[in-house]
Amino acid sequence: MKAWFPAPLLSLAVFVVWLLLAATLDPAHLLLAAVLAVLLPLAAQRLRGESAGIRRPLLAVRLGLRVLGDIVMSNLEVAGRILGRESKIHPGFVWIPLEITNPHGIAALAGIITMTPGTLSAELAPDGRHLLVHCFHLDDAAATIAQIKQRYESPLREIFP
Amino acid sequence: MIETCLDITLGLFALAMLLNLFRLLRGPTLPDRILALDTLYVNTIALLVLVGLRQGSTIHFEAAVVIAMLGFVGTVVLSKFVIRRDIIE
Amino acid sequence: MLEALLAIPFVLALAIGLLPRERRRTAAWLAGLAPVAGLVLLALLTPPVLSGEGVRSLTEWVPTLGLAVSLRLDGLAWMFAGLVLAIGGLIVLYARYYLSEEDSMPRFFCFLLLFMGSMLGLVVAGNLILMAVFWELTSVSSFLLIGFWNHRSDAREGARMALAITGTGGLALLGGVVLLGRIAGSYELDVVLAAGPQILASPWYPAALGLVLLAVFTKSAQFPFQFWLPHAMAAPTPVSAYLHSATMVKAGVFLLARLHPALAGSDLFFYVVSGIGAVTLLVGSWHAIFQHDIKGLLAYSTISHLGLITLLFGLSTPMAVVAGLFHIINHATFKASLFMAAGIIDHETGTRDMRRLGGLFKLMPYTGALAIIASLAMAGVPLLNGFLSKEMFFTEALEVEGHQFMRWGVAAAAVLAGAFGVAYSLRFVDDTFFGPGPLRIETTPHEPPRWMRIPVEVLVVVCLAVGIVPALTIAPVLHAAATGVLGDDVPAYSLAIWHGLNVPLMMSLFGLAAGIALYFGIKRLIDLYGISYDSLGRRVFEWKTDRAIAWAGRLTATLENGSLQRYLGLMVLAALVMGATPFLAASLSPGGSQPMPPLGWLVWAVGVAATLATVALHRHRLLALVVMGAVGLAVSLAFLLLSAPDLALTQLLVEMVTIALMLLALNYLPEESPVERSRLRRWRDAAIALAAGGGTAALVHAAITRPLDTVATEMLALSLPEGGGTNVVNVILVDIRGFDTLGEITVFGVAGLIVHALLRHVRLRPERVVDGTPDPLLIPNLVARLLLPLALAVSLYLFLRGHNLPGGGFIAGLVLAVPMLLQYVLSGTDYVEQRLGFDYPRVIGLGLAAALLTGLGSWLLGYPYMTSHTDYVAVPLLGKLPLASAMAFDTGVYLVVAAGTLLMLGMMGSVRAPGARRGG
Amino acid sequence: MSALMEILVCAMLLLGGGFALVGSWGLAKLGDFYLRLHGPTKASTLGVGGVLIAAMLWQLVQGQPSLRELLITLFLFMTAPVSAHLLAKAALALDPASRPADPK
Amino acid sequence: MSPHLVVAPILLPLLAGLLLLVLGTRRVQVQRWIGTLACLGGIALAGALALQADDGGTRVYLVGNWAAHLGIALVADRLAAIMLLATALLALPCLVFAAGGWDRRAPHFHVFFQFQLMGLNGAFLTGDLFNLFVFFEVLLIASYGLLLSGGRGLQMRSGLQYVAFNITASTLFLVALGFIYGLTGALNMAELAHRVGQVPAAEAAPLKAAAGLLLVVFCAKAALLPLYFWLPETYARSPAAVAAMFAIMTKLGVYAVLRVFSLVFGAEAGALAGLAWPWLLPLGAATLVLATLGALAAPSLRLLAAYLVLGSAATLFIALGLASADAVGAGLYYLVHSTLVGGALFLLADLVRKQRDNAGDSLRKFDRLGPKALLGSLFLLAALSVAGLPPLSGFIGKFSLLAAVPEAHVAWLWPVLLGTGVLTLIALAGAGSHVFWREGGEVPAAGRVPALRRAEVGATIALLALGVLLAVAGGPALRYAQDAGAQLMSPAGYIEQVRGALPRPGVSP
Amino acid sequence: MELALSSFIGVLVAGGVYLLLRARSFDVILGLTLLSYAVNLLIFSMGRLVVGKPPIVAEGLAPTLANHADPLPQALVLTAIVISFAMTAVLLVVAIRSRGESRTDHVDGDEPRPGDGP
Repeated sequence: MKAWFPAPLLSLAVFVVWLLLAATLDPAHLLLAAVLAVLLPLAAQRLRGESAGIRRPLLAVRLGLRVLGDIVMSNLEVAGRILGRESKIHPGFVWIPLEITNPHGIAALAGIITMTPGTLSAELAPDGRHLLVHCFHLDDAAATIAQIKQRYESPLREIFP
Repeated sequence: MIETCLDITLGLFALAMLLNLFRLLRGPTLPDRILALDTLYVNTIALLVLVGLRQGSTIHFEAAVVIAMLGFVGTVVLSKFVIRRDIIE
Repeated sequence: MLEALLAIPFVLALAIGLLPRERRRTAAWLAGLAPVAGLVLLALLTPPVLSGEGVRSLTEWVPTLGLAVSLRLDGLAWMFAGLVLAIGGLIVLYARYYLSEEDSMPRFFCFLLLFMGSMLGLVVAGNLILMAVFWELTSVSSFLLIGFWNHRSDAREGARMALAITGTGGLALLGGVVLLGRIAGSYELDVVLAAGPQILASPWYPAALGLVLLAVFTKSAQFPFQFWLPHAMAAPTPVSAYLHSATMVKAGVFLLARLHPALAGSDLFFYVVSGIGAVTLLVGSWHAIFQHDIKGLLAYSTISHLGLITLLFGLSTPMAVVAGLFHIINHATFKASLFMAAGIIDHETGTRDMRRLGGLFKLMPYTGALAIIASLAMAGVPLLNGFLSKEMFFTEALEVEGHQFMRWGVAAAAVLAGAFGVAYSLRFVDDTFFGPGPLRIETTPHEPPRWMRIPVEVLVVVCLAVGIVPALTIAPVLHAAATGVLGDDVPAYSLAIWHGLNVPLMMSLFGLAAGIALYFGIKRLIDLYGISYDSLGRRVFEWKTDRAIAWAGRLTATLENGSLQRYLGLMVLAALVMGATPFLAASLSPGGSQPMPPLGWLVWAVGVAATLATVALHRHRLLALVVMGAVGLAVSLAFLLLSAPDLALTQLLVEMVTIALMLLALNYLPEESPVERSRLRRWRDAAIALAAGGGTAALVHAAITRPLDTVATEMLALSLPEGGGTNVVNVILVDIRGFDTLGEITVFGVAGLIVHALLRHVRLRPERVVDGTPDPLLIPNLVARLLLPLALAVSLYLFLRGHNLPGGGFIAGLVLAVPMLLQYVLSGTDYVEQRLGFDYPRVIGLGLAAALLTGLGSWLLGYPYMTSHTDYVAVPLLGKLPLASAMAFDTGVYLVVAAGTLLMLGMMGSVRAPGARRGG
Repeated sequence: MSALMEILVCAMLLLGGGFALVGSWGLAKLGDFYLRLHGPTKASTLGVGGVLIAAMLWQLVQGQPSLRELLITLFLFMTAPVSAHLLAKAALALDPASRPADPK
Repeated sequence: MSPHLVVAPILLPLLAGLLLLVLGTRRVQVQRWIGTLACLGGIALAGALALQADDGGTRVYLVGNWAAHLGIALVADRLAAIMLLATALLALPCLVFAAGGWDRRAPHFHVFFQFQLMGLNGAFLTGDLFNLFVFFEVLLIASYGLLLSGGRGLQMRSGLQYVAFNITASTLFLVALGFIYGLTGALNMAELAHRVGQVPAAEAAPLKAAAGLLLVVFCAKAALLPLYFWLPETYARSPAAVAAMFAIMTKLGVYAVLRVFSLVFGAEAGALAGLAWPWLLPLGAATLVLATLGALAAPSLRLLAAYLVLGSAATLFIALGLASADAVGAGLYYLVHSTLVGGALFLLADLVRKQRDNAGDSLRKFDRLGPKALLGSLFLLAALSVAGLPPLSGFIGKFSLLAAVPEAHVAWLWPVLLGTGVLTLIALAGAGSHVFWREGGEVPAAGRVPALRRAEVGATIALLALGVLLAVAGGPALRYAQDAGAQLMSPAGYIEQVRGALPRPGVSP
Repeated sequence: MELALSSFIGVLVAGGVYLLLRARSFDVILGLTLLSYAVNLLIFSMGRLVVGKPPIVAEGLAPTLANHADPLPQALVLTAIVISFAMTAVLLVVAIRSRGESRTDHVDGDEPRPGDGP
C-alpha cells in the first residue's frame, strides 16, 4: 500500500483536482483520476523528501476552519488600519521560537501566519528553530508570540508529529 | 442586480490593479515592484472569473487556474535573484 | 580532326601536369609531341584550306545562348595555327635545355601547352563567344607562365599586371562580341563576318568597336596599355620568346584581322586603330633604344612592331592587310630567334644587362652571327624578311587616304620608326657582341648546347629564306591568310626584293642611314648607360591599384564598422522607407471602429504605462524586467478579452519561463547599462523608434478597420467535421497547419540543443557572487514539491482536452516545465537532476519522432503526410474512447516543449564559475 | 431563495472587491515595504477568494453547480504565502539593516 | 513515382536529425554515417524531383489532406527542384569536410546540419507564406547552432550580431505576414496571388507597404545594400563547412524574393504587379560594386570568399531585377554555380589556413604553404570560375546574364558587370599570388603542419568538380534554368494548379 | 477599440525599436521581447477584434466568423510565440557566452573608447 500511495493525501488531492478540472463524474474520468492519483505522486515522490504524514485529519479540518475565520476577521481589522492614519500603525519584527520540528508543520505554520492578516512570516532562522515574523501592528510582542503558538502551533504539532 | 454588482466589482478590481500599476512604476524598491506585479497577477485571477461570470462562459477558467497555480513563479525567481543572484544553484 | 588538333595540347597538358616533378624528360617529350602532332594534323588539313573552302566543325555546348564549340580553319587561322605550333615546337626544344634543375619541368610544360592550346583555340574558333573563351584562357595561362618564377617579386608583379590588363581586355571582348552577336543575330563567325554592313550601320557599332579594340590594344600592348609587356619579361626566356613573338601579343592583331571584315570600314576604325598603331610604333621604338636589358629592348621593339601591324590594319586597304599579315609572320620569326639568343646570352653570362655585356662575338661567334642576322631582319635590312614587309608598309604609308594630317603623320611616323628601329637593332648588336666586355662575369661564356641552338638556326634560316626568295617560301601562306581575311578582295601584289628605285626604297635607305646616325649620335652625345627609365605606365598602374585597394578598404571599413546598432538601424530604416513609400502616392480613409469594452482601457493603461516604464528603466535591467512582466500580463489580458484563451495561456507561461531565463542570464551580465555617450544618437534612435511605432500603429489601424474575407471561415466550418475538434485553434495547430507546428517544435528543440551545446562544460564568471551557502528555502520548497503532482495533473488535463477546449501540447508542456523550473530554482540543479534526471536531448528526439511518425502513418493508408485519422476504440466499462492521430502528434509537441524548456533552464542553471567545482 | 442567494452573491462580490481594493490601496499608500507587503498578500487573496465563492454560488443559482473555482482558491492559498515569504526575504537581503538580530 | 516524393526531402533530414538525437552523441562514426546517408538520400530525392519537374508541371502536395488554401501545400516546380538540388549537392561535401574533424569539436553538429537541411528544403518546397517563415526559422536556428557550436572568442561576438540581426529580420517577417493576412485573408501563395490580383488600385497602398516589408526581410537574408554589412565578417568567422553551407543561405533570400515577388506580386497581381523589381536592379548593382570593392580590400582569404558570396547574391538580384525569363534563367544558373563555387572557396580557404602555420588565411602575412601545387590548382580553378573566366560555370553564368540584359540597361549594367569582373579578377590574382607564390617565414618543421585530410580535400575537389560539370553540361543546365525562369515569369499555371488541387476524399473525421 | 489596440502596438514597437538600437546585448534582448509582444498582438489583431467569442465551436452555434473570433491568426501567433521564445533563449545564451569571451556586453564586442563618435 505504502508503495503505491507514498502520500495518500496527495493522491487524494490529485484525484480531487482531476475531477474538479474535468468537472465530471464520468466513469472514464474516475478511472483516469484514480490512475493519476497513483502515478503522479509516485513520480513526484522522487523529488520530495519524506511524506507529511498527517495524523489527525479532523483536527486539521478544525484548524483550517479556524484559520479561515481568523483570516476574515483580522482582515477587517487590517483593512481598517490601512484605511486609517498610517501614523497609528506600529509595525515590527519578532522572532517566534518554534517547538514544532516537522518541516511540513513549520511550512504550514508559516503559511498560516502569512495568510492571517497582521502577521507575515519572513524567514526561518538558519537553525530551523525560530521563525521571523513581521507584524503589521505590534503592540505586545510576547502576546503575539503566545497567541500564535497557542492558536496555530500546538494544533499543528498534533497534526504533524 | 447581479450584473450591476459584477460591474461594480470589476470596477473595484480595475481600480485595485491601477493602484498596483502605480506601485509597479513608482517602486521605490525592487521588492515593491515585484510585489506589485505579483498582486497584479492575483487581481487578474479575480478579473478573469468576473469577466467569465459577466459573459456567462467558462473559457477563462484555465487561465485563472494557471495563474493561481504558477503566477507566483515569477515572484519566486525574481526574489531568488534578489537574494542569491543565481536563481538556479 | 579539327577537334583533335585543338584537344592535343590540352590533353597533353593535363597528362604532364599530373607527372611528378622528377619526370623531366617525360614531360619534355610529351610537350614536344604536342606541336609535332599538331603540325602533322595541320598539314593533313592544309589542302582544303589552300583551296579556299576551309574546314569546319560544330559541337553544341550551350545552345540556348548560341554558344557552340564551333571550329573553323580558314587561311588566316591556318597561318596562325602554323605559327603557334611551329614556333611552339621550337620553344619546347629550346626550353628543354634552358630550364635549370630547380625549375619544375612538368609544371612549365603543362602551362606552356595550356597556353599553346588556348592560342590554337583562339585562332580556330568559329564562334565569337568561343573566341572570347580562348582569349581569356590565353590571359590566364600566360599569367601562370609569366609568374613561373614566382619566388621573384618582379615575376609575380609582372604576371599580375599582365593578367589585370589583358583580363580586363578579355572581359571587354566578351562585352564586345555579345554586342556584335546581338547586331548580327548570331555568334557564329561566318554569320558575323558576313554581317559587316549591318554592323557598321548599327547604333551599337561604336560601343562594340570600342570594346573589341580595348581587348585588342590591351592584348597587343598598344599605347597606353603597352607597359605590361616589358614587365612580363620577368618570365623565363622561352616564355618571352613564345608570348612576345608568335602568340600572346599577336592574339590582339589576330583579332583585328579576324574581325576586320566585320568592323573595318568606318572612319572611326580608321582613325582610332591607325592612330593608336602609329603612336605605339613610335613610342615603342623610341623607348627600345634606351633599354639596357636585352629583353627589355626586345620587348619595346615588340611593342613597336605590333604598333606597326596595328597601324596597317587600321589603314584597312587590302594591301595594308596583306602587309600586316606578312609582318606578323616575319616579326614572329626574327623576334623569336632574338629572344632565344637573348636567353642563350643570359644563360651563358648570367646577365642580360647590355652595360655589362659586350665583345661576345669573340666568345660565341656562332650564336653572335645568328643574332646579328636576326637583328638585321628586325632593322629591315634588305635580303631579310623584315625588309620586305617594311617596304610594303612604306608603300602603304604613302597611300593613306584621309585627313591631311593623317597622311603626313603616318608617313613621317613610318620613316622615324624605321630610323629608331635601326638604332635599337644597332645598339643590341653593338653593345652585346662588340666593344669592351663582358664585365664582371663569373664564368666564361661559350657556345650553348647544340640542341639549344637549333631553334635559333631554324628561325634565322627562315628569315633569310623569306627575305631572299619570298615567292618560293612565303607566298602561298600569305595568300591563304589574306584570303581568310579579305575573301575575294585579295589584291594583286608581288613579293619581290627589287621593285625598282621608288619612294619606299628611298625611305628605307633614308631610315637606315638616319638610324645609324642616330645611334652613334646618341652614343656620342649622351651617356646612354646613365639613362634609366622607370616605366611611367607601371608606376601609374601600381599607384592606381594601390590607391584603389586602399580606398576600397577604407570604404568597406566605413560601411561595415562592426556596429550592430548601425545594421539594425538600417534595417528599421529600410522597413520604414518601404512601408511609407506606397502612401506617398495614396491616402487611405480610416474605417469604422468598435466601441471599447470597459476593461479594455485598464489593459491598455497597464500595457502602455508598463511599456514606457520598461524603456525608461531599461538601464536598470532588473527593474526593467519586472516592469516588463506587466507588459506581458497586459498582452495576455488583451488576448483573453479579445477571445483568444489559448494565446493568453501560452503568453503567460512563456512569460514565466522567459523571465527565469533572463534572470539566469543576468547573473552573467552587468546589472546596469552604462549611459551611452552620444546624446545625438539617443535622440536619433528615439526619432526612428517613434516613426516606426507611429507607422506600425497607423498601418495596423488601417488594416483592422477594413473588412476581411478570410479562409478561416472554412476552417471554422470544417474543424469539427473534418478535424474532429471543437477548439479550432488547436485543430489548426495539430491538423490543418500541423506542418507549421512540426517546424515550430523543431525550432524549439534545436534551441534547446544550442543552449546545451553552448553551455556544456563552459565556465562563466558571474557578475556578482553572494557569499554564504544558499538558504535551503524550506518553506517554499515544501510547497513547490507539493504543488508538483497537482501541476502534473493540470498539465495532463490541459493536454488531453486541448483539441476541444483551450490547452494542447504546447501549453501543457509548459505547465509541466514551469513547476519543474520551480524545483530547479528552489532545490538546485544537482538535486533535481539526480532524482529526475532525463537525457533531455534524447527526449526532444523522441518527441520529434512521435510527431514525425504520426504523420507518416497516413502514408500507409494512401493519404498525404499528416492526414489526421480519428477512430473510436471501444473499451469495456468506459465506452468508446476517441483515438485521434492528432493527439499522438500533440504528444510529440508536449515532449519537445517540456524537454526543450527544461534543457534550457537546466543548462543555464548548471553553468559553473571558473574554478568552482561542480555541486559547489 | 434565489433572491437571497443573489444578495449573498452580491455581498460576496462586493466584499471581495472591497478587500482587494483595500489591499491594493495599502500597497499603494503605505510608507514601508514590510507594511505594504501585508495588504496584497492577504487582503487581495481574500478578495479573490470572495469573488471565487461568489462565482460558485452564482453558478449554483444558475443551475450549473461547479466546484472548479475551489481549485483556484486552493492553488492561490498554497502559493500566496510563498510569494510573501520570499519577498520578505528579498527585502531583508537587500536591506540587511532592517533585519533583527538572530535569536540566541 | 510516389506522390510523397515532394514531402520526402523535408522528412528525410528530420528523420536523420532525430535519429542522431535518439542515438546520442557518443559515437561520432555512427553519426557521420547517418549524416552522409541522409545527404546521399537528399541528393537522390532532389534529383528525382528535378527530373519529375522537368515536364513543366507544378506538383502540389497537400500536407494533411487539406485544400491548399486552408492547409499547407507543398509545391515542386523547376525552381524548387533547382534549389533542392543545389542544396543537396552542396550539403554532402560540406558534411564530409566537417567529418574531417570539426564535428568532434562542435556538439550536436550533425543534428544541426540535418535540421538546417530540413529548413532549407522546407523553405524551397512550401507553397505557404507562413510555412515559409517557419522553415526560415528552422534553418536559421539550425544555422545558429552550426555557427556557434564549438565557437569561441570573436566567433561569439559575430554570432551575437548574426543572431540578433536575424531575429530582428524574423520579427519584421512576422509583421509583414500579419499585414498580408490581415489585408487578404489568406496565406497560401497561390491563393494570395489570386486575391492580390483582385485588390483595387485605390486600396493597394497598405498591401504594397506589407509587400515592401517582406522585401526588406528577404533582402536582409540575402544581404542586399544596405542590409548586408553584417554578412562578410560573420561568414568569414564561421567554421569552414558551415560557411560553405551559408553559401546557400544568402541564396535562400534570393529564392524567397523570386518566389514571392514573381508569384504573389508578379504578373498576375494587378495593381501590385512587379512591385520589387525596380528596387532590386539598382540596389543589386550597388551591392555588387561594394562587394567587389570589399573583395579587393579583403585582408584574408575567408573574408574574400565571403565578399564573393555576397557579390554573387548581388548579381542574382540584378538578374531578378531585370525580371525577364531569360535573365531569371541566367540568374538561376548563376545561383547554382555560385553556390557550389562559393562553398568550395570557403573550404579551400580553410585548407590553406590549416596549412599555413602562422599566417593562417591572412593576405597580409606570409608563410610557407605545404602542398602548394594541389591547393594552388584548386584555387586557380575556383578563382577562374568565380571571376567568371572561361571556360567554367562562372563564365556561362555571367555571359548568359550579359546576353539577357535588355538594350535599355546595357549602357550602365554592362560596365558594372564587366567592371566588377575585372576587379574580382585582380583581387583573386592578388590573393592567389600572395598565398601560393609569395613565400616567407620559416619552413615549417616536419610534422608541425598537419597533413591534409583526405576527407577535406576530397570534399573541396568534389565541389569544384561539380562546378566544372555544370560548365560542361552548360547546355542542358541552362536550358533547365531558363525553363524555370519562364515558368516563374508566367505564374498563372502555378496559381491554377495549386488552387485547383483537391484533397483526396474519404477521410473519416 | 481598434485605435486603442493599434496605439498599444505602436507604443510597443516604438519602445522595442528604441531598445533594439541600444548598444548592450541585454537591452537589445529587452527590445526584441517588446517587439515580439507587438508582433503577437499585431498578427492577432489581423483577425479583427472580437470580444467574447472564442474560436471554439459548440453545438447550437453556427461555426462562422459571426460567432467566433478568427482562429487562424491565433494559431499563427501561437507558433510565433514559441519561435520567438526559442530565439530569445538562444540570444540570451549567446549574449552571456559573448560576454564571457570578451568581458563586455557591448554588442560590438568592444567597449567604446572615449572620443568615439556616434
